[in-house]
Amino acid sequence: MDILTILLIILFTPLVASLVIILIGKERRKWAPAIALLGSIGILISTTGLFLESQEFSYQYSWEWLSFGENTFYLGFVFDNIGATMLAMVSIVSLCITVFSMGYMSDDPARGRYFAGLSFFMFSMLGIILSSNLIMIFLFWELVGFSSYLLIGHYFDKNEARQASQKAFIVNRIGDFGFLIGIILTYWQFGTTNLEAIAGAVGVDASLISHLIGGLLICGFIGKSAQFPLHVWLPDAMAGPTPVSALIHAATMVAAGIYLLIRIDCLLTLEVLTFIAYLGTFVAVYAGFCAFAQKDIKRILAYSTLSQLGYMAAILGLGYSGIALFHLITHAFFKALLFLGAGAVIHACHHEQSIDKMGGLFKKMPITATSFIIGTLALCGVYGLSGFYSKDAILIAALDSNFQLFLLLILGAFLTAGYMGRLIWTVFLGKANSENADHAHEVSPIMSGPLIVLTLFAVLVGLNHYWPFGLGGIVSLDLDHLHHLEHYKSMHKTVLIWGSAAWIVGLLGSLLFYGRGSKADRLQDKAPKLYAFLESRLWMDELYAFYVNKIQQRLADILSFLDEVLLRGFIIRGGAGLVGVLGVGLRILQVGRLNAYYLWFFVGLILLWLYAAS
Amino acid sequence: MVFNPNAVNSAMFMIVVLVATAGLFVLLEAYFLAILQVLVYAGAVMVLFLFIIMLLDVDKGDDLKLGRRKLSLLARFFGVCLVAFLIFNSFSEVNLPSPDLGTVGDYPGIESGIDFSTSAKSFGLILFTKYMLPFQIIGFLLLIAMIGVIVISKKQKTAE
Amino acid sequence: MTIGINEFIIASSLLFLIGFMGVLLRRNTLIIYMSLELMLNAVNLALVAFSRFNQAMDGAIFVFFIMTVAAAEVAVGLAIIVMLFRKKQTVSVDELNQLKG
Amino acid sequence: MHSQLLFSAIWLPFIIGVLFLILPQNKSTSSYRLLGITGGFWPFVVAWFLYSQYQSDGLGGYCFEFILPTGLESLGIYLHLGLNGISLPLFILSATVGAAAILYALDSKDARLNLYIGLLLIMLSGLMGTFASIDLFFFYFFHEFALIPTFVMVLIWGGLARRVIALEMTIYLTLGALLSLIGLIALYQQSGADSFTMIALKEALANQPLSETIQSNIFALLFFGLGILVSLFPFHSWAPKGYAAAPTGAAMLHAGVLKKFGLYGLLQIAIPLLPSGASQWSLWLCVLGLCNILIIGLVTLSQKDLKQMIGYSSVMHMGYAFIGLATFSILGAGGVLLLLVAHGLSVALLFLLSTSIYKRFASFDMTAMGGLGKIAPNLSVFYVLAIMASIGLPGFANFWGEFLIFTALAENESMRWVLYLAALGIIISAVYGLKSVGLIVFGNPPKHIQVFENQASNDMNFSEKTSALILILSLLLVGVFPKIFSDRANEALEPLYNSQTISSTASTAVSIFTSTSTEKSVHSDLDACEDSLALNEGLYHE
Amino acid sequence: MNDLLINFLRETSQTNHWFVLLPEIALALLAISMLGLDLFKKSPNAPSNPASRLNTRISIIGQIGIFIAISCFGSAFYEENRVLFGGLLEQSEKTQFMRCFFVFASISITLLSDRYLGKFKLPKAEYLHLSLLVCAGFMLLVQSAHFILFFVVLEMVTVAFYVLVAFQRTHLLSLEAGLKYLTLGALSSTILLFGIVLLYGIAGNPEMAGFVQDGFQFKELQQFISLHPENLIVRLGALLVISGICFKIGAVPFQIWVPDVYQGAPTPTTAYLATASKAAGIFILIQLLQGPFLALSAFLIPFLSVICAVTILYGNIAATGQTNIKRLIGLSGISHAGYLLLGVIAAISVPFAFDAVLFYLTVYMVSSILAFGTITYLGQVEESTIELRDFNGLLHRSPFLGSLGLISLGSLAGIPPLGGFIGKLLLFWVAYQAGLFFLLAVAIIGVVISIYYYFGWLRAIVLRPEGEELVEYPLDSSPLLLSERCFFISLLTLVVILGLFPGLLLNLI
Repeated sequence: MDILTILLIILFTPLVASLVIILIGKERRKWAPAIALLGSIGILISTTGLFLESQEFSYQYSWEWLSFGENTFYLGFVFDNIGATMLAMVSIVSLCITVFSMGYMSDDPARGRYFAGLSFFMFSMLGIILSSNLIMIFLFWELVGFSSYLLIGHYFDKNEARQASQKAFIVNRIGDFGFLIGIILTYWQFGTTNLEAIAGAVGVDASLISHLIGGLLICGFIGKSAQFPLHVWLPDAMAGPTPVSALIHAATMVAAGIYLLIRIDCLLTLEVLTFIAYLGTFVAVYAGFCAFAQKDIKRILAYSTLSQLGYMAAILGLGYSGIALFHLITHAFFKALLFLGAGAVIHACHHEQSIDKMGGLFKKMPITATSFIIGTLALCGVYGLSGFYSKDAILIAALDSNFQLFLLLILGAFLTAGYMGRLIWTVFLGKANSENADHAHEVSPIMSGPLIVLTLFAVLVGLNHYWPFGLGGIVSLDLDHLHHLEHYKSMHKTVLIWGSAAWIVGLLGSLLFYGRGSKADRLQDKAPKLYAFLESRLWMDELYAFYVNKIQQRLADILSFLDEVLLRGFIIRGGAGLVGVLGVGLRILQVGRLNAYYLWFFVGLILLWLYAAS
Repeated sequence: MVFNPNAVNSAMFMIVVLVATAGLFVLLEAYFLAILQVLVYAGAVMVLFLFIIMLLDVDKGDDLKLGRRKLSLLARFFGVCLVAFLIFNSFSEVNLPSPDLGTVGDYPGIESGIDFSTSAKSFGLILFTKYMLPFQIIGFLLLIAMIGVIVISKKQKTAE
Repeated sequence: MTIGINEFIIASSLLFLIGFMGVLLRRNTLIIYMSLELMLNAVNLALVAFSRFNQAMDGAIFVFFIMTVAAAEVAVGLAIIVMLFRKKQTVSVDELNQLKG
Repeated sequence: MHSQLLFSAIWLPFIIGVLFLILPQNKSTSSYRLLGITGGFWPFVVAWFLYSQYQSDGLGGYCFEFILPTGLESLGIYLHLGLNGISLPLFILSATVGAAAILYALDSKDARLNLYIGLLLIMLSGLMGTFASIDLFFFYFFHEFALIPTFVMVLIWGGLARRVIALEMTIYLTLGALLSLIGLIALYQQSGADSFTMIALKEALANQPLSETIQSNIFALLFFGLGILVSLFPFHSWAPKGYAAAPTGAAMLHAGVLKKFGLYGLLQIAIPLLPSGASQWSLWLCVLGLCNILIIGLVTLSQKDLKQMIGYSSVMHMGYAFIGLATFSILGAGGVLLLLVAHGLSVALLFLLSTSIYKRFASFDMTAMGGLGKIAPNLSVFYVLAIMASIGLPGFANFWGEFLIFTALAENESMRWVLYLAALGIIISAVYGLKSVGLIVFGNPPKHIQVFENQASNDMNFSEKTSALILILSLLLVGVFPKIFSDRANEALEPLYNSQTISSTASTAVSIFTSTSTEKSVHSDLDACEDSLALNEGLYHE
Repeated sequence: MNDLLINFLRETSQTNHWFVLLPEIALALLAISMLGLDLFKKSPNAPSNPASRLNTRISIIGQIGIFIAISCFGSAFYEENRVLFGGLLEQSEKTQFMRCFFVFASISITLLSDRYLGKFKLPKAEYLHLSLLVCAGFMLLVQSAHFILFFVVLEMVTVAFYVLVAFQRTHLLSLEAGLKYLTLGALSSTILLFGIVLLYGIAGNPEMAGFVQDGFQFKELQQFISLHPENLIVRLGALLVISGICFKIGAVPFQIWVPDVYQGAPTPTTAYLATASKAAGIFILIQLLQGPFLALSAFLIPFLSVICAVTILYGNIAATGQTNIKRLIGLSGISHAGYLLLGVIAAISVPFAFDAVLFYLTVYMVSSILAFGTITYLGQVEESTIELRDFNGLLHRSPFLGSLGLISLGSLAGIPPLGGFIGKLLLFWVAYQAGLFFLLAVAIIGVVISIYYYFGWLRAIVLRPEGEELVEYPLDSSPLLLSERCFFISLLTLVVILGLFPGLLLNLI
C-alpha cells in the first residue's frame, strides 16, 4: 500500500466508525463501543503500518479542491516528522481512552452517541495533524471544536453541560475569527496556504511575514489551547464525561493549538513569538494559582493543563518548537493518565467530583492510586519520569534566553507540585469523607488496563532518543541545540536543583499544609480572602458573564427593540399610518354635499386658469 | 337671479336674462337663433322650471343662509372676483383681434358652397347635409330623454 | 366705442361666471339647475358672437344643438329632482348627503 | 430533448398543482400522494439529470436552450429557457428544496392539504422557471408567479398576526419587485438590444457600454429593488415576521429559494452588465451588507421565537452575499453563488425542523422548550447539524460560501476593513445558533409536554426524516465537494467577471504578486517554490 | 336653381357613408326593438317578470352578432383615410378596436343588468334600450373628429347615463347619485363646451394668421394650433376641454363625483361607467393630444403629469380606508385612471404607448366586469352598502364566486400571471421610454399603496371568517345560470390568457 492510501485509511477509519455507529440504529447501539474500539485499533495499526512503510517522514499530496478564476484552493496531506510524532501520540492515547471509556461509559444509555462523538473527534484531530495547508487545518480545526461541543454537552440535560459546551464552542469561535482572517491574509500574502510553500517563501524573503498575520494566526492557538484570555472555556469543559476531558485536555484538542504554532512557526515574527512566550509564562503561573482554589478534581487537572500549555507556549515563544512538541507529547501521556485516573476515581465514587468528599482511596483502589501518583510525579517533573525531561529542557532554554521568564516558570513548577500534592494527599490518603468514597472500590480491568499502559508511557516517553521509527526528529534537533549551548552544564545543574526543589517543596509543603485526606480546605479556613481571590481567577469568568449578559445581550435587546420600534413600528407602520390618516382625511373631503363638490370644480378651474395664464 | 332667495323670482329673472340674450343674438343678426332662444328657452324650458317650482312648492326657502355661512360665502365671493379679474386680465391682455363684421348672406350661395348666413334656410341646408349625423343623434338624444323621464317618473308600481 | 368681439366674450364670460356662482352658492337644486342653464346660455352667446365675427356657420349650428341638448338635460334633470322631492320632501342639496365618506 | 425536459420541470409541477387545486378537496388517498410526489420530485430528477448532461458549449454559455414565443415577440420577449453554470446550482437548489418541502407537506396532515400542496407545486414551478429563464422578462415573471402562492399561503395558514404580516410582506415584495422591474426595463431600454434575453443584452452592452450615470441609476434601481426582495438591511423587517407567519413549505421555498432571486439577479445581471454602476454603489453594498450581518446578527440574538430567529438569521446571512458581491471579483461571485445554494438548503432545513419541533412543543417560544434530546433524539441531531451548517461549520456548504467571500474581501487592501467586521458574523451566528440549541435540545422537557416512553412515537417519522435527509445530504455534498458546482460556475463567471471594466474598477490595490516592482524577485522565487510544489502534487512518494 | 341646389346637396352629402356606421345603426335599431318588444306584452303596466329574459336574450344575441360583424368583417365598416360625413368622422384601426371593445363591454353589462334588474324588479326594456344606445354613442364618440359631433354624442351618452344612474328610482341613493352625476356632469359639459367655443372662436378668427374655416374640425384645429401654441385663448380652451374629459375619466380635481355615483348607481351602470365611459374618455384624450393639441404638448405635459400623479395618489390613498365595496372600486378606478394617464402622456412621444393603453383598458374592463359580477351575484339585497366584510370567506361559501373575485382583483392589482400585470408592465415600460421617471416613481408608490386595499379585499375573500365575523351572508338564492357561468369562465380565461400570451391582444390593436 502506498502512503496516500494509508493516510486516507487513518483519517477515515474513525469517521467510518462514527458513521457506522450512527447508522446501525438504536437497537444495536450496544455494539457502539466495540466499533469505536475497532476504529481506534485500526488507527493504531495503520499508523504503525505507515511508520513501517515510510521511514523518512516526508510526504505531500494535494488535491485541487475548488477554483475560481485564478484562485485555486488545495486540500492535502502532509506527513512529516512533527505530524508523525503527533500521530503516534494521538493514536496511542485515543486507543487508551477508548478502552477506558468502554468501562467508564458502560452504564450510560447514550453511549452510542458518545462513541460516535469520540470517533468523530479523532477524525477531526487526525485531520488537523495530517493537513498540509492552513485551509484544511481550519476545516478540521472547526470540526474539532464541533465534536468537543458534542462531547462536552454529552450530559445534555444538565445545565452546566449546556453552558460549558456553548462556552467552549463560542470561545473557540472567537479565536477562530482571528485565525480565519489570518489564513485569508496569509493566502493573499503568499498566494498559497500550503505550509511548506510558505516556509519556503519566508526562507527566501523574511520580510514577507508581518505582525498582523502572525498575531491573527495565533488567535486560533489562543482559543484552542485555552490561553489567556480565552482560557475560560477549559475548566468549564469538565462538565463532559471524564474520558472526554482526557481526550480534549490531554492529548488532542488543546494540543492542537500548540501543534498549530509549531506548524506556523515560520510565519511568526520575533515580536509575536515573544508575546507568546510571555503569555504562556503568565498562564503557567496564573493557572497554577487558580488550581489552588478548586475543589473539583477535574477542574484542578484542567488548570494544571492550562499551566502546562503555558509552558509549551513559553518555550515555543522562546524559539524552541521542538521542545514544545516534546513537552506536548510527554504531557499528553501523563495528563491523559491523570484524567483517566481521575475518571476512575470519580467512577468509583459514583460521580463524586469534589476532592473534599473523597479521601483514603489509596487503600480501596491501589492500582488507580499508584498510577495516578506516578502521573502526578511525572507532571511535577520528578527525575526520571517523562515530565522531567521535557520540563527540564524548557527551563534550561528559558534560563538561557530570558531570566525573568525562567523565574516565573520555576514559580509555576512550585505551584504545580503544590496543588498536585494537595490533590493527592486529599484524595488518596486519610479517611473517606463521604459515603460515596467509602463505597469505592477498584475499577474493572478494562479501565485499569489503559491506566497501566499510560503509566508505562508516562514513565518512559521522556526518553526521546529511544522513540521508535525515528520519531521526534524535530525534538532531538532542538534538544541537541540546547545541549550544545555554551553554559549547558551549569544551566542544567541550576535547573536540576531548582526543579527538584520545586517538586519536593511543593509536595511536602502541601502535605504539611493540607494534611492527609482533609475534609475542608485549609487555605479557605486560614486565609479566606486569599482563597476567594484565587477562586475568582482574576474575575475572568465574571467578566465574560458580564459581557455576555449585560453588554452583548443588552445590545442585542436594544437593537432588537430599535429594529422593532424604529424600523417596523416607526417607518413601516408610520408610513402605513400616514397613508391611513391621509386616507381618512380624503374620506372627510368626500363630504357628500354637492356644494362642496362644486367647490372642487371651482378650485380646479381656478388652478387651471392660473396655470394657463402663467 | 343668483342672489334672490325666492325661487320663483329667480326663475323670472332668469327669463329676463334669456330674453336679453336673445336681444344680443338679434344684435348679432342671428335672428333665427334669437327666436329659438325665446321660444325654447324662455318659453318652454323656463315654463317647465316654473311649473316644477310651483309643483314642488319650494319657493319659500331662504337657501342662501347668508348669516350662517357668511365667512365661506365671502371667501367664495372673493374667489369669484379673482376669477373675474383673471378673465378680464387675460382677455384684455390678449385682446382678441376683433375682425370687422362681414356681410351676412341671405341664403346659401350656390357657387361658393355654404356661405355665412343666418337665415333659417341655410340652417336647414347645413343641418341636413353636413350635420346630418349629429342631427340624427340629437333625435336619439331626445328619445333617450323621453324614455328617461318616463322611466324615472313613472308611477311606482306595487310589487307583486 | 365699438362693440367688438371682446366685449361679447367678456359679457359671455361674466354670464358664465354668474352661472357658476349660482351653482356654487345656492342650495336649491332647481336654482342650481337654472344656473347651469345660464352657463349654457353664456356659451351660446359666445358661440353666436364668434360665429358672427368669424363668418362661419358652424358656431350657429352648434347653438342649435346645444339648445336641444340643454332642453333634454333639463327634462331628465327635472324628472330626477321631482322623484327626489317625492322621496325626501326637499330639494335642498344640504339634505342630499347620504352618499359620502 | 434536454430542453424539453427542462421545460417539463416547469410545466409538470404546475399542472399537477392545478390538478390539486381542482380535484376534490379533503381527500387524501395514495394516488394523491403519488401525484404529489411525482410533481415534487420530477424537477429534482430532471435537475440532476441535466446536471449530468451539462456541457457549457452552448450559445452564450447556456445549455439546454428552449425558446417558445408567447406573443410578445415584437417587444423582444420570448420564453427562453436555458441553464448556465450560475443558474444550474440554483436550479438544482430549488428542485431539491422543492422536493423536500413537498415530501414534508404530504405527510403533514394539515387541514386543506390538497390546496396547500397545490400551491406549493405551483410555487415550485415558478421557482424552476425563475432560474431557468434566460429572458429577463420571464425571469421576473416566474418570480412573481412564485410569489403569489406565498402570499396566499401566508394568508391562509399564517400564524396569529397573519393579516398584518402578510400585508407587510406583500407590500415590501411588491415594492421590491416593481423597482427591479423598472430597473430591468431600463436596462433593456438603454442597452438598445431590442431583446430581453441576457445573451443579447450582454452582447449589446459589451459593444456599447452605458454611460456611468445611467449605469449608476439603473444599478441603484436593481440594487434596491432586488435588495428589498433579499431583505437588505433597512428593508428587512418583512422577512422574519413573514417567515414566522408562513407555513413550513412556503417558508422553505421562499426563504430557501425564492429569495435568492434578488441575489441571483445582482450576480448574473446587474453587476456584470453594469460594472461601473456597481462600483459606484459598492460602498453601499458593503455598508448595508455589514448592517445585515452585525445589526441583524445581534437582533437575532435576542429572539425568543424559534421561527423568527431563523428568519432573522437568514436575513443576517444575506449580508455576506451582499458584501461578497461588492468585491466584484470572480472569487467573491463564486462565493456568493455557493453561499446562495448553501444558505437555501440550510434555511429550508431549519424551517422544516422548526415545524417538527413545534409539533413536539406546541410552541415556537424557545424559552418554553428544552430537552428535545430526550424527546426526539434524531430530530435533535438534525437540528444541531442544521444549526451547525447555518453557522458555517466546515463540511457543510455554507462554510465554503463564507470562506470564499471572506477571501475575496481580503484581496483588496482597501476592502479589508469590511472583512474584519464581516468576520465578526461568524461569532455572532455561533452565539445565537448555540443558544437556540442550548434552549431547545439541552435540558429537560418542560412538564406539560407529554413524552411517550417509546421514543419512536416522539421522533421523526419517515417523511420528516427523508426530507430532512435530502437537504442535509445535499449540504454535505456541496460542503465536501464544492467542485461539483464551482467548476461549472467558474466557467460561467469567468467571462462575466473577468472583463476589463470590472477588474479595473474593482481592484485598485492588487495583491503583491502583480503590483509592486520591489517584490519582483520574491515573486519569481515564490513561483519557483510553487512550481516545485506543483511537481510534488500528484506525485506519489513511495 | 333647384337642380343646382340638389347637386349641391348631393355633393355635401357625398361623404355621408352611412354604411360605415352600420354597427351603430344596428345597435340603435336593436335598442328601439327593445322598446317595441314591450308593446307586445300582454299587460305593459305589469312589472316586468324577472324570469322573462326575452329582452336580454334578444339584446345579447343581437350584440353578439354585431360584435362578430365588427370583429370579423370589420373592413366593411371601415374606411380609413376617407373624409366621412364632411369630416365629422374619422376611422382608424384603433377606433375599430374600440368599437369591438364597447360592444364587448355592452354585452357584459347586458348580462350583469339582467340579474340586477330582475332582482330589483326594474324595467328591462328601457334599461337595455338605453345601454344599447350608450354603446352606439361610445362607438361614435371614439370615431368623431369634429367637436360638434363629439359634443352631441357625448351629451347623448351622458344624458343616457343620467337616466341609467338614477334608474333605480325607488331608491334614494340611486336618485341622489343620479342628481350628483347630473349636476356635476352638466357643469363639466359646460366647461368642456366653453373650452370648445374658445378654441372655435380663436381658430376661426379672420384676424389670426392661418385661421381656419371650421374651428371644430380636429384636423383644421390642429393646423391652427400648431401655428399658435403660445396663444392664451388656445391654451385656455385646450385646458378646459381636457378638464371636461378629465371629469369623464375621473381624474383629480374632477374626481369627486366618482365614489358617490359609483356607490349609488345600479351595479351594471357602475360597471359601465367604470369601464366603457372611462375608456372612451381616455381614448378621446389620446386622440386630442395626438391630434389638435399636439402642438401644445410642451404646455400640456406638465399639467397632465401633475394631474396624473395626484390622481394616482389620491385614488390609492383614499381607497385605503374605504370599506364600502362600490366606493372602493370607484376610488381604485380613479387610481387606474391615473395609471392610464401615465400611458396617455407617454403616448405623446411614444407611439407604442397607445397600444399599451388600449391593452390596459381591455384588461381593466374585463377584470372590472368580473369584479362587478362578483358583487352582483353576491346576493346582497342592498348593493350600495356592500361592505368589505360581506366578502368574508367567499371562497369557501362559493368557490366559483370566490375565484371570480380573486382573479379579478388579482388582475386589477397587477399580479402576474394575470392580464393586469402585463397591462401595468406595458404602461410602465412606455412611461420609461417616454422618460417619465417622476411619474413612474409615483406610480410605483401608488401600486404599493394599492396593495393595502386590494390585499384587504383578497384577504376577506380567502379567509374563513373567525370569531365575531362568523356571520354567514346568504348567497343569492337563484343559482347562476349556465350561460352566466360560461360567460364568466370565459372572461376568467381571458384574463389569464392575456397575462400569459399578451401578444394575442397586442396584435389585434
